[in-house]
Amino acid sequence: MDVLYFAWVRERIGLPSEKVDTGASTVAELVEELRAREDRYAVAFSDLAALRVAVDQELTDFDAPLDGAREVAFFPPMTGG
Amino acid sequence: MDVLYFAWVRERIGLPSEKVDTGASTVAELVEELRAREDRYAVAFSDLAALRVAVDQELTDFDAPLDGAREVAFFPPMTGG
Amino acid sequence: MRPAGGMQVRVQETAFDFGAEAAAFARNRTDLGAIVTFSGIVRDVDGGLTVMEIEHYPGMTEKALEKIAAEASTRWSLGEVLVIHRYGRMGPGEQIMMVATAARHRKDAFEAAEYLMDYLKSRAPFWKKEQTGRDSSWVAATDEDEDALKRW
Amino acid sequence: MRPAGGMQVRVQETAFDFGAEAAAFARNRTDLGAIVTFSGIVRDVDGGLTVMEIEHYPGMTEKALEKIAAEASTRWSLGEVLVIHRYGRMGPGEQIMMVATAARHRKDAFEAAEYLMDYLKSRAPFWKKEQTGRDSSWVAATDEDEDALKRW
Repeated sequence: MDVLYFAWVRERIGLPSEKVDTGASTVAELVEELRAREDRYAVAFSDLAALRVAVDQELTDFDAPLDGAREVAFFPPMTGG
Repeated sequence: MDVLYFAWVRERIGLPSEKVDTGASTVAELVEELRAREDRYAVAFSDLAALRVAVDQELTDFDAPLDGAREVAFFPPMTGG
Repeated sequence: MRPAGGMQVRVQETAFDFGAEAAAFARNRTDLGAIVTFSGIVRDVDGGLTVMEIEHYPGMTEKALEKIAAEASTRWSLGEVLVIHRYGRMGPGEQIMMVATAARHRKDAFEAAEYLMDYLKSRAPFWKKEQTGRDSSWVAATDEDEDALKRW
Repeated sequence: MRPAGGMQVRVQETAFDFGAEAAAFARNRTDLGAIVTFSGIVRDVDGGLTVMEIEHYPGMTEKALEKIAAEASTRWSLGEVLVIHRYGRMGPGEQIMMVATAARHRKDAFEAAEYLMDYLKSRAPFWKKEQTGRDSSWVAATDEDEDALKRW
């Protein structure tokens, strides 16, 4: 699965994207796995209220299931316009 | 005093403006004087609810006093934009 | 840069260049993040309109528009305001008028532009006459337009 | 003329010509009387901003904007909709984005433009970073922008 990071999430983790092998069945489970990896992940994911998530390029929430998902992206609240 | 007519008021009366000698103290009194003149005035002023008035280029109502007024204009509701 | 806020009202018979006006509006301001424009076009719903003729009240028109623009500047935090309104004859698709507002925040720019349009529609001395083939008729004011003023 | 209603979304790094876009928008339509544009400018309130950098999510950005524009076309009677949004680096005073709406009636054009802006602000994947001298910081989303969605 491709995991993408944008804005300060990307900067904290130090990567724009990476391939992740995961058995996580929800976004929240994937977050737990990532948090356990390294400090930089733990820091980036320390406050989920400050984060947004998209699964296969659709905004969703942290309870969303991951079955069949090809791409998960984490980023801060958007500031377009 | 200059009396001006716009849009269909101008067309019904047949004049864009005229000098009027009047002792009318309000717009309503001026309207009564004009109505009494000729049919075309009576027709143009038959329904005051369909008319608007400006005294010295400020929108006002038919009760407005005329003392010192130099210019009174009658016209239908405006349709700008 | 923050030049003093500008308010410009133009009443003219000649066509104006909407693109050029929109591009030039507030272009020397880097402190204003939000620009809204509205433009009104001669509309030909049924395909029969030949000419739209707009009559106005020279002298009063400018004063009325300036008063409306000044009131908008009082109610909202605006950096710049522009109102252009034509009179005379124009064909389907031609621009009748435009307003533009520039503000720091989009809410101010949007609300002020809507306010300008609502007042301009019903309180500035313009009257539209539509010619369709040989017939011509004055456009009637609508209750809807009068009601639009109530929200302000 | 009444061509089929058009919806256009463009996400690009290069600058766009706001005046030319505004002038060209819905110009082949004589059935639409009301055109509203909004443009967002890189704002430099304190005079210290050197660069604004906008990151986005290629692929998702276009989809999100098309979904917002399609939803606006469902809610209001619109003839044409245009959304242009830049990403990358830009300086103070440069245009970041624009939306334009064309409708028969001004209320539809205004409301749809405000809806597009409210959703685009908080639901399209763009992130702004401001550079002031040597410091740079991500622009924080505001409660106000999130609250703006509640009215729709």
